[in-house]
Amino acid sequence: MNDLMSQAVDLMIAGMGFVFAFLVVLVFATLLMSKLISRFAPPEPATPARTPRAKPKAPASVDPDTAEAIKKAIAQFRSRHKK
Amino acid sequence: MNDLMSQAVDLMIAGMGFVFAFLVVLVFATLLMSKLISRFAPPEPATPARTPRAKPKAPASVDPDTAEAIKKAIAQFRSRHKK
Amino acid sequence: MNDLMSQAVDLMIAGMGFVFAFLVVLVFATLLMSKLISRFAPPEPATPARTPRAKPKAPASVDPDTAEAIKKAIAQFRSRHKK
Amino acid sequence: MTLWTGSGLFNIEIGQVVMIAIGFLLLFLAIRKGFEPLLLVPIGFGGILANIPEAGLALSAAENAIHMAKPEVLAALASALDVSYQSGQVVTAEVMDAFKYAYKEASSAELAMANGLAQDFGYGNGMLYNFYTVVIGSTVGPLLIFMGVGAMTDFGPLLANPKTLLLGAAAQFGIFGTVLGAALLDWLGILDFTILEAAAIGIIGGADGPTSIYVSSVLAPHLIGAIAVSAYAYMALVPMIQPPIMKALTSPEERKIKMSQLRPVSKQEKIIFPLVVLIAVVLFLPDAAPLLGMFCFGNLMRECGVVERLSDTAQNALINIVTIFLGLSVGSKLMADKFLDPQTLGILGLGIVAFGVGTASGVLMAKLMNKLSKEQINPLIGSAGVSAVPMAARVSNKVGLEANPQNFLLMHAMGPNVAGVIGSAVAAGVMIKLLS
Amino acid sequence: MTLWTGSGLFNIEIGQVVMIAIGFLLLFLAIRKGFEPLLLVPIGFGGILANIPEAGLALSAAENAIHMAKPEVLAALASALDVSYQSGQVVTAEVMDAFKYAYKEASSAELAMANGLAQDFGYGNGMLYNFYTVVIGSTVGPLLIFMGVGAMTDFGPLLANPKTLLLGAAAQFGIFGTVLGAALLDWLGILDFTILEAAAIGIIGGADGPTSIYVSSVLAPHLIGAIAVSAYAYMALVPMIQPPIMKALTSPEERKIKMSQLRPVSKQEKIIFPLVVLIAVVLFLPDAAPLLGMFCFGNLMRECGVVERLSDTAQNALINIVTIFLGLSVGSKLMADKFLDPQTLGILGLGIVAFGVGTASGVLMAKLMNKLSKEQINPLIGSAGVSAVPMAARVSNKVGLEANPQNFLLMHAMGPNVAGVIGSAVAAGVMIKLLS
Amino acid sequence: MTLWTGSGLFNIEIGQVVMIAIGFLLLFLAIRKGFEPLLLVPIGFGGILANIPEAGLALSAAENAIHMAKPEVLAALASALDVSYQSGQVVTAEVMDAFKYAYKEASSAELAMANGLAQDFGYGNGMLYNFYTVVIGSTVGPLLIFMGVGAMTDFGPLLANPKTLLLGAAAQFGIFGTVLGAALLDWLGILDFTILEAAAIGIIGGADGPTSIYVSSVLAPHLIGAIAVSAYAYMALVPMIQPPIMKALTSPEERKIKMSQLRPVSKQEKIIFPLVVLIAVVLFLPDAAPLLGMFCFGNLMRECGVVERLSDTAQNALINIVTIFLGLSVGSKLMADKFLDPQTLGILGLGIVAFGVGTASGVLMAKLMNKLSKEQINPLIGSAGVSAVPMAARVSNKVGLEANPQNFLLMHAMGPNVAGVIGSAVAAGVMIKLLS
Ligand code: NA
Ligand code: NA
Ligand code: NA
Repeated sequence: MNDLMSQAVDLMIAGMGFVFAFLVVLVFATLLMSKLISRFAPPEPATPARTPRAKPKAPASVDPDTAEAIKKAIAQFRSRHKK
Repeated sequence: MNDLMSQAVDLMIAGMGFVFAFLVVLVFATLLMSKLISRFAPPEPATPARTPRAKPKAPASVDPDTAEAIKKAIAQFRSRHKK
Repeated sequence: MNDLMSQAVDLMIAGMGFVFAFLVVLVFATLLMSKLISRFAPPEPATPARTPRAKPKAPASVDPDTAEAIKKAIAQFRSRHKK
Repeated sequence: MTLWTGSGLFNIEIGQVVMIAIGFLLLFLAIRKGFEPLLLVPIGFGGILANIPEAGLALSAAENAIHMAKPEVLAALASALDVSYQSGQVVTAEVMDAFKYAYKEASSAELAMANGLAQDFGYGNGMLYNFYTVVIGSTVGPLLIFMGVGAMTDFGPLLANPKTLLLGAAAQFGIFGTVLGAALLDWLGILDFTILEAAAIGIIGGADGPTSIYVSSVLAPHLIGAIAVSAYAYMALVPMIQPPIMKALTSPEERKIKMSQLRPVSKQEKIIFPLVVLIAVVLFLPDAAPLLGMFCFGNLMRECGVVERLSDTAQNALINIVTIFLGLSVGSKLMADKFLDPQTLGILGLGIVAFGVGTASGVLMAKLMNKLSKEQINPLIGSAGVSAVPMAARVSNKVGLEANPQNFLLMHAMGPNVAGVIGSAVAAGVMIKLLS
Repeated sequence: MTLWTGSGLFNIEIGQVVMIAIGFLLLFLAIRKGFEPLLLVPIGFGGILANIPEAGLALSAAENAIHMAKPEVLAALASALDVSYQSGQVVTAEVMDAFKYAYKEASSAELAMANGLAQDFGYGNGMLYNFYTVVIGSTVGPLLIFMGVGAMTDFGPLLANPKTLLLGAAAQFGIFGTVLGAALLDWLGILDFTILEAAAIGIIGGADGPTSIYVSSVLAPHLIGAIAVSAYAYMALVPMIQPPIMKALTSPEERKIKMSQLRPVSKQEKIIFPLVVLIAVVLFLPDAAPLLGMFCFGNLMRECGVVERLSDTAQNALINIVTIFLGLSVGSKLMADKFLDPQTLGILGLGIVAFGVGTASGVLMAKLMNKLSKEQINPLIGSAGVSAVPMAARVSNKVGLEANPQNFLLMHAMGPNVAGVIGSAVAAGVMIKLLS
Repeated sequence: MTLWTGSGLFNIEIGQVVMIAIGFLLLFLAIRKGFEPLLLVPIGFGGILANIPEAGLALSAAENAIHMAKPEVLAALASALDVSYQSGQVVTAEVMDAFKYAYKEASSAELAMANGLAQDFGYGNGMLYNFYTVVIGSTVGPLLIFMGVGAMTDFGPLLANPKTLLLGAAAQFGIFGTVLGAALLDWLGILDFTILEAAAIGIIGGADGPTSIYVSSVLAPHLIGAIAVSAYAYMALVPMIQPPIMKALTSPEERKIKMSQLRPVSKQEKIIFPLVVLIAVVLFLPDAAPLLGMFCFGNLMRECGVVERLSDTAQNALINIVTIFLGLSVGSKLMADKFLDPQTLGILGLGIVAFGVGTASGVLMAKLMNKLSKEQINPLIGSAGVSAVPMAARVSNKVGLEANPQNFLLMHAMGPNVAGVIGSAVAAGVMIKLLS
């Protein structure tokens, strides 16, 4: 077995060992986190204040007036449709 | 009073003096500008030609055909609604 | 005729010659391409698989439910309109 | 073994632990308390990244090489940085300090050489170091944010009532008063500051993020982390800091003053106003040209009506991209050796003074103007002169409504609010002119 | 005192006043007259910023240091730039000129050293100087614009009638005719030009903004301001420049020629066409590879149908960001010492000649093609070969409608219109190959 | 004449013809076959551009100068690069090789000097060379992509069933197994690899594009073209590579295992999870900090709910811009002298082994977990641990549906799928730590 081969084997042992160690730790940390949250945190957190400058990117492409009219039209259509 | 203190006082005097001077100038410049515009400029300027490559970013998400149909539907709905 | 003048004449001859040569080649290459495509390629190619991460940028601003209701409303409107 | 000796747990220092905790605190304030999250989320996260032991994300290639302290690398760096160190010499704490000091004092030619050598040895600039160099070191980041803010600013209320510019001027007393405060702390022997540091701290009183970052990157880059955190945190706290001061300085009658509705402002006035500001900059204060120039450029793109696609990009994609990098870059300066210093406490303490003084000056200026003019203004809009757009204007409105439920001050307060942005940029220009 | 002696009013020079006025004129043309506002708003604003006295926004760190002329700084720069100046020597106008000349002629190693020294003394690169270096100095800006233009271009009309490529070829006579015109002015002793300058001026006749900026940044960077302004201004004036020429060269009968409807073009043809152009570039003109390569890449992204998100970004966020910086960078070259020169008048005069010659050549080529082929084309679409997309095609349509209200030439004119873009890029490649 | 002797047709080499054909092949696969088009369209196009003869788009200024081989330029470069060449000496093939070798081995100071000299002689960096330096050389490109991917990732399914992280760990055996495979090829004398090259090739098994590009840019930049092409091509082939392996390793009964519905995951868990990952990185693996740090930052922006505009930009404009440049930059490494090498065949062969081994390890790990725990999981979701988001999860779902039409595995497979992303980033950190 040449030098590269032994380096590769060393790398595999260290690497897979570390990857498993890291992700096993993460499994337990995640379980712990979920447990702590479900115990201490309120189930539905208060919505934090939105930053004022973050105006919504995608403006409603239909103006509110029209939108309401459409809604009414649909409601009317549906009520008729049911009959 | 040490050196830093006197530098800070100098900075304050020069700074606040300049800030006020600059903004006072700006007050008068703005008043003058508004006066000149209201006197010389037409109240409603001709809309300048739009640049051709500046195509609208947010394309209408409803195609014109549909849009027109919707408009008619709404108009029809409204005319009925008033009755 | 000075040196710059003769350089400019040379540049024009080489330049216009090359521009025409290049675009004439392009005319024939384009004609050949169109001929080959119309002969060998299927008239309507199978739509290639879309890349999964390329989620549509402009989300439908009207939700599908509403959209369908609108479509029906329009269809209904049209059917009435024809009468 | 390398994995263990190179791990964070093996190498972490107490300072880094504290700084990472501060990073999480900033994230908590931003996410749960809504403290200026657009900046504090990236700043907090960048602060955590900068303090990951051994990762060296906020260090240059040469700093990383010095930290690793391999004798042959140090020997090479010694010649570039003019440190007396021979190959094979034991690497003591003094030797390390000598290298760090030499790096800090190096000329740009020496830095280039040292970083080149470190790269030849396989070290690289940390990710955050690169971000900082490109975004803040070049000053381009804060300027682009300012351009975007300009493209988001409506000068209409200011144009309808230009007198309110004076309120924006008065509130800048917060800046210079704080410089005086820093000098006082220095005089009393409580803390040490240079005039450059004092000026950079003062700019917190401008209540304007990009201006604060720009000025401190020019005058005192080592304080940029503390100054930016202080500025954004207090901007978020404006609804708590301002009302008591406003109420203490005004009588209930003054708070009830109703202001006449603002006149409509024509499109032309809005187009020409940024050019008027630009001309004033050209004539009187070239050192404010980068900040106010970009601000006016953004506003002109907004108002001129023929480059919507550029204006839209300046207000969205571009400002967002720059904000991400700017926040991470500021966070990269939240390193223990620079942040865990009594100066930082001083900066946090002086910062709240700055906001208070600015608020008070604005209110008092409004009262003074009422003395001198027949047309009465509600002194509550004076506090909006500190900037903190649009939070301060909303505070004016809210306190006004408490005094008189029919009295809507929001639009009136927007005038001094944006005037405060111009005012701090002018103050920034003056300080850079006189001190750098 | 520093505030006054450092103010713009104290230091402003007449040249700067004139250039600032020109900046405002460009803004006026862009905003009120609709002259290519996407570029002329940033260019005009950048021109004003570049001429703010003492701000040095368009100067490098070393240029700013030389301008400030502190003896100890000059002494340090003297060694880097190989100027004979001793510390303490009086700073005369000749000394200043010696430094400026040495800076202009310096090698890249000397420049790096001089700028490093200037930074050690606290001077920095101006904001616009940085923009120019990154966006135009590296040539990346015009190339990205070209990529975006490619992503916006529909080659359908061209593919339906490939013969119209020849009209795009003929119109390039405007480029080379203008080179000849510049040589003529030089021969007559009216103005001095080098062949590089003449070629860079000629490219105005390409009627294509990014191509003009790219070519002049390679061949004659000092003329880039005048050339870009001239190119964009005349592109905006196409509806005034072209119709008289078109009418003079055609009979009413020719103008009434109706063209048969274009055949539908398949998706595959549109996908493969940019690759065909790319192969032609590979085989025949590597020097056009940056321009045409990016153009074809943009067009392939548009047509291939599987990378819409990239195509969308290339057409929107990316091109807008680059446009902002490109415009400001071009504006940074609107400095008095370079722009207020008889050459600029020559450039403005030759520019309109370029457009006129290109228009005439396109129309005459169309008439020649009608002589040689049975299938008649309306010679009015020849003028669209100058590029100026899509303005020139609209002009063809409008003049056609005047002759025959049923004759819609728009789609027919789009073919030569985009062919003109390819044609000018090829001409640019030839000039760069032969001259640089 | 210059036009002809400088044309592509006159200068093209057989290697360039082959590479251009490979570029077209990549475009064909991307556009017609839908192989990861977002990356392979720019990579393929960049590969074509990089191989345009005489254009030098992927070369630095000094490399372009060496290629042109003007004696006076070579004489100047000889002193900078320490090559023995006198002005006037005949330029033989050996001389050229000496220059190319010296350039490759030059220190960063020598490179800076050589490139500066070349620029003084009028040569410039190629466009693609600049893109590569800025986007990949600085490592910023892959990191920003990773940030965007983080902002697009929903950790919900993983949080509902954290055990699936182990499947993502097991699948990383594909990485290290491939390193072993490369070492085996070297041992058998079939191909030569260094350990750095072997590790860089192994990362293909991570089935994650930005991780592959990041690792190979750090460990073996000369292989980046082949590695990236291999990684993206096999990611596209996942629906063909995985199913046979999955079916061979599982019984029909195992494939029919129904998994219980995932529990709902609260907003807080989603916000805090990226911070938990970050803490683990801080404590255990600083070398994974750039990759996982940016990934967690992107995910925090997504989940925290207060910076939507930043999250949106990270997922759209920013990632698209970076993707365009990253693809072209990777393509710039598709040059004949580096790609047309037996190593490339080895990389392509090892790449498919890597995917196969990773798939098998994931499935076997799932079976092992079923042995050790009562709660049964369907082993088909193990294959999703290789990453290749979201393709591998869809494959799990599809194969599951074939066995039992009522068994929807998609959401269950998303857990190991995103775990695989974390797993490969950890593996990348380990390899960088141990080898660089
Ligand atoms: Na302010
Ligand atoms: Na053209
Ligand atoms: Na993976």
